[in-house]
Amino acid sequence: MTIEQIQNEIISEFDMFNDWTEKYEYIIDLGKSLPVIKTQYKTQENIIRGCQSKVWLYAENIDNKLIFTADSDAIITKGIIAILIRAFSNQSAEEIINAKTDFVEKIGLKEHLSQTRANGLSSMIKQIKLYAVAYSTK
Amino acid sequence: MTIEQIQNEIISEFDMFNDWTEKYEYIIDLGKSLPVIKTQYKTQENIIRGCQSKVWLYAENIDNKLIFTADSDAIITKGIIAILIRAFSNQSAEEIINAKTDFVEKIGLKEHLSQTRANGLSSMIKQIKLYAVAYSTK
Amino acid sequence: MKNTAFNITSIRNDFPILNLKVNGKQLVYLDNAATTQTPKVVIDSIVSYYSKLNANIHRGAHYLSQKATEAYEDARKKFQKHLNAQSSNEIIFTSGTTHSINLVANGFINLLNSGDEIIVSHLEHHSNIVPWQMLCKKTGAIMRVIPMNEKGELIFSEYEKLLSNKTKVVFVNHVSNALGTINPIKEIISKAHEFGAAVLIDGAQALPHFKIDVIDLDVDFYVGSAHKIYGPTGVGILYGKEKWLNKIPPYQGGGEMIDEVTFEKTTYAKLPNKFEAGTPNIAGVIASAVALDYINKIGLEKIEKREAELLDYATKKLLEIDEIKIYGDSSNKTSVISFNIGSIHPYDIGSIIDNEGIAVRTGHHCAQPIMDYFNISGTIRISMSFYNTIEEIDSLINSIMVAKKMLS
Amino acid sequence: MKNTAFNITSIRNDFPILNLKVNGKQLVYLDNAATTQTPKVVIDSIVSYYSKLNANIHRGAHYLSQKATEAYEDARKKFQKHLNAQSSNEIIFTSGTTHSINLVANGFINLLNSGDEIIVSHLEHHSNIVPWQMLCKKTGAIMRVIPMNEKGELIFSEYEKLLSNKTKVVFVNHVSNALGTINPIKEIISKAHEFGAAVLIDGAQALPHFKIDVIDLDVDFYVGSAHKIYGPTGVGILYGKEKWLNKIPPYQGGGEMIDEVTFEKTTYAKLPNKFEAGTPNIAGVIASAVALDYINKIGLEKIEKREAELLDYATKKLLEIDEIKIYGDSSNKTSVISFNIGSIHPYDIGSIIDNEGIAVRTGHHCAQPIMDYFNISGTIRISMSFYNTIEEIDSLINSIMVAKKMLS
Ligand SMILES: Cc1ncc(COP(=O)(O)O)c(C=O)c1O
Ligand SMILES: Cc1ncc(COP(=O)(O)O)c(C=O)c1O
Repeated sequence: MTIEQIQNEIISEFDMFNDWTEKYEYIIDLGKSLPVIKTQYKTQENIIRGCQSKVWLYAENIDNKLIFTADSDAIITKGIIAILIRAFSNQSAEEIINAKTDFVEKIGLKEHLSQTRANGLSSMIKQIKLYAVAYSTK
Repeated sequence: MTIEQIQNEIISEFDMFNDWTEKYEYIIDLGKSLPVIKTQYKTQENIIRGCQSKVWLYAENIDNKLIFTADSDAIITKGIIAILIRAFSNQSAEEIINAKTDFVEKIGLKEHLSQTRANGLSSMIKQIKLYAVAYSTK
Repeated sequence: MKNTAFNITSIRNDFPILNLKVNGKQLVYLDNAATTQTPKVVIDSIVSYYSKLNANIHRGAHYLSQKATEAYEDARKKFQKHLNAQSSNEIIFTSGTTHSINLVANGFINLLNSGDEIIVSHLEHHSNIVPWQMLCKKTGAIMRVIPMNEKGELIFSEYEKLLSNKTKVVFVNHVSNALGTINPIKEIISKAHEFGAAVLIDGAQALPHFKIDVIDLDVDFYVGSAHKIYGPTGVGILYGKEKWLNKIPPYQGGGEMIDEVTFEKTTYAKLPNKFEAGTPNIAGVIASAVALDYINKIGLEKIEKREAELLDYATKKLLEIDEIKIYGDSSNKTSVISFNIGSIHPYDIGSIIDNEGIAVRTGHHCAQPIMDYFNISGTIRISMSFYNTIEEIDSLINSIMVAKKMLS
Repeated sequence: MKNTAFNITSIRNDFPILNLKVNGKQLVYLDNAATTQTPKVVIDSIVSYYSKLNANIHRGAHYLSQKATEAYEDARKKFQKHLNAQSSNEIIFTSGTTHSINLVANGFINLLNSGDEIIVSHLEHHSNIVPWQMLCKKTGAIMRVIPMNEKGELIFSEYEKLLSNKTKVVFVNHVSNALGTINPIKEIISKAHEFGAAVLIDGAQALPHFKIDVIDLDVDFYVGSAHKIYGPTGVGILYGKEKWLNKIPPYQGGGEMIDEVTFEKTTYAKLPNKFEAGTPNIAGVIASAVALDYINKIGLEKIEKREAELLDYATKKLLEIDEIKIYGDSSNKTSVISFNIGSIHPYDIGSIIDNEGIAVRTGHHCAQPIMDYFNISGTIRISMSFYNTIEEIDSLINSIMVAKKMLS
């Protein structure tokens, strides 16, 4: 599936929730199933700044696709990053670079998931794109 | 006359004015007749700080009475200081120290004669009292 | 005459924001240590300033400028009276507690020599650590830290050991923003004075809660922020003993703080102007004095009493929650409770209860050393004001229970 | 779509204070270079902030805090766009022009060596002189002064002679507050860059009058005050090129400007937070962006045109007065006129016309070097905004005639 298709899938899933509790329960469940980062990559360098909770994000290039793994000490943050990984992982660097990111607003994450300074959510997306840029220029 | 008597006299004089123009004309006239300070006292040390225009004030002790002379580069300031000198000059240090100063408000000077920082008018009154304190402790 | 009863309905009506709906829910604002809300009289005074008074102060010979100057200087006198300072020259308006502390720290650059010591407490806000670290770097002075205990209290006997003739400055907050601990500043000050050290007290978290008497405390510098005492943003207060303010150099250069300027040489103005370079936050300062009047009209003793009741109730209710751990349980604290529940990340709970309209703070509260002490990354902090209610605390508890359930 | 006509009645109605009566007379406010008046939309935005949005920013995970943070960061983006800055990291909010300049001057402490040179102009406001004098004292750098001529213009050829490889910083105002002269800053900047010097432009008196494009100017630092562009008191703007802001150290220590704090070591946050220690003037910053929107809605070209008309008319009328001397008659100036009449002290005229409701400034206008140049103690300065009218200038002239008569 393309990034756009996955994002649309996520949007329609989120459309089904009746209230924030259902949405949060879903995010928390996702958090629990996040593809966990290997311990050796859970380093200071792989921490994303600007999030209130700690977020580690790592990308590997396997067969010209970027595979993201991540972790966080907060479960909701883990859930959000799981959504982002679902949308962007296992795609080519180029597709990631060009992908739109407004699905985040469409699923009401920006609205409901308040973040500290410089919006942790945008920091995560920025970091994902930065990885893609780094790999595409290698 | 006591300081209080003089002040009351000044207040009743000011009561006669119908509008600010008459009052200002009077002050300007007073400014022209200010007992002028001797040139040797028109020094940097005798300048009163906190007035927008320059004010020099000097006091001499003659027969246990303080005699004030002053000058300013602005005529309205000269007029005001002339009023203050009329109220406080030629009195004993002790009387000056104990004198009330609210006649200034009563003649509407505080209201109409806006001053820069820390109110030049209060700086002048303060300086007059400081002279009196200085002489009383000599 | 003050009325004796505390009329909570009428008080809440003084604060327009307290009626706000957030995410469809009634706002429950429990983040008062970050910033307090603003009563209508304060907002009105800002409107009135810009509609009837706005002019640059001090420099002008015209009516508006004089009226604005008078209002500004009256505000200074109100703070002087409130803090019981000896002269209005001892009250400097800044842009916030942080600015006040930086101003003082900068003032010590030429008063400290390499090897001199300055003492900080483990309970400080970053604003009362970083400026002094910068100062140490510039001067070679050494920073010593008063340690804390498990209850979140400073260990006084350790403080006494740190003091010596090398000690030049001691800087401690009156109340810890992260834990609410009230420090024994009077004793801290008098001990420091035995060694000739100056003391700066960061009163950002004390001014909203109780009466400060700088003469009784014999404090050298006392600082705070208007936005934490029901005033506007962008205004800070610095009280300094006249002898100290005369001793330290100006922090910023500019208009107002000078006496004469030539390209060769500039002489500085007298206090308080020496420290107020440039156009100040005129509207903000005037409104801050209105805020001060507001809390004084209610009465700080009444505020203290009310907040103590809220603290007791909230503490009792929170302690009924399984696996809760409250950080900082000094018997002498303000209406602040910092806690965690089990191993749940504070951010998770904060995010969930936010959906119920409950505003609390989560994180390190700009006090990382305290978090390091407890070996945690952060806490959930509720901080209550006199306008909070028992019902609001009940809502908080209910929401936390919901969050806890969702998260386990 | 902008409407093309300039509807003065509707514009004046935007400013509540313009209807004020002073001493029983209609206020005529001609002191706009000191501070501009505040349109209702700006006042309203402050009310709205404190009634619906007030919370501490950046640090909070709750709704209000996020909304306040967004509004604050949106304001930053508006200033970025307005100045055509490349990144919002290049916009720092301070408490005023004076603070902005001090922040930059402080940043050069470790970049200057004894014997290095910095260049100031003779036309500066004290705020752009004193911080640099303090810097020279700390570093041993030498201050050179670009001289001015009788018209109140800088002598460019003399500036060129001052420049050398020793020159490290040049700081000049865009517009002189005392005389209104518009300086050729684009040429000044590019000349300085030939020698590798950084340039700070004090735009306090330019921002209210015309559009600034920092990229086109290639300026390193550009500063201004919100209270001079129809915004509130207590807010300053600092534009700095990202490479410069990364190079200079933080000015103040505190919350927000740090990344990690331990007692041993502190790492600083990235731009723009590195320079925004402590709780900023949140309400003020948000209201400043509303002020920016307001003037952009009118349109700066239209404002420029209107003010040029007022300047022409007022200059013509004033020149009809016997014995008047206008200081600064550059053909390139803003709507400011500084003058004296015969040997009458400016304060005397200012005091008398104040009784007629006319607000002008008298004195040295925080620019003593200019007064020294003309060998005077001060001037009467009128400074016009687009909301002023021909009728107001007529009232001014009438009052001056009355004053002149009374005083001679
Ligand atoms: C040219 C110039 N620079 C600097 C300043 C100082 O601005 P502020 O007082 O807002 O810091 C002013 C205003 O008085 C000014 O006109
Ligand atoms: C104890 C303490 N000190 C200093 C500060 C900093 O105050 P401000 O951000 O208003 O400068 C705060 C507030 O966050 C505080 O709680």
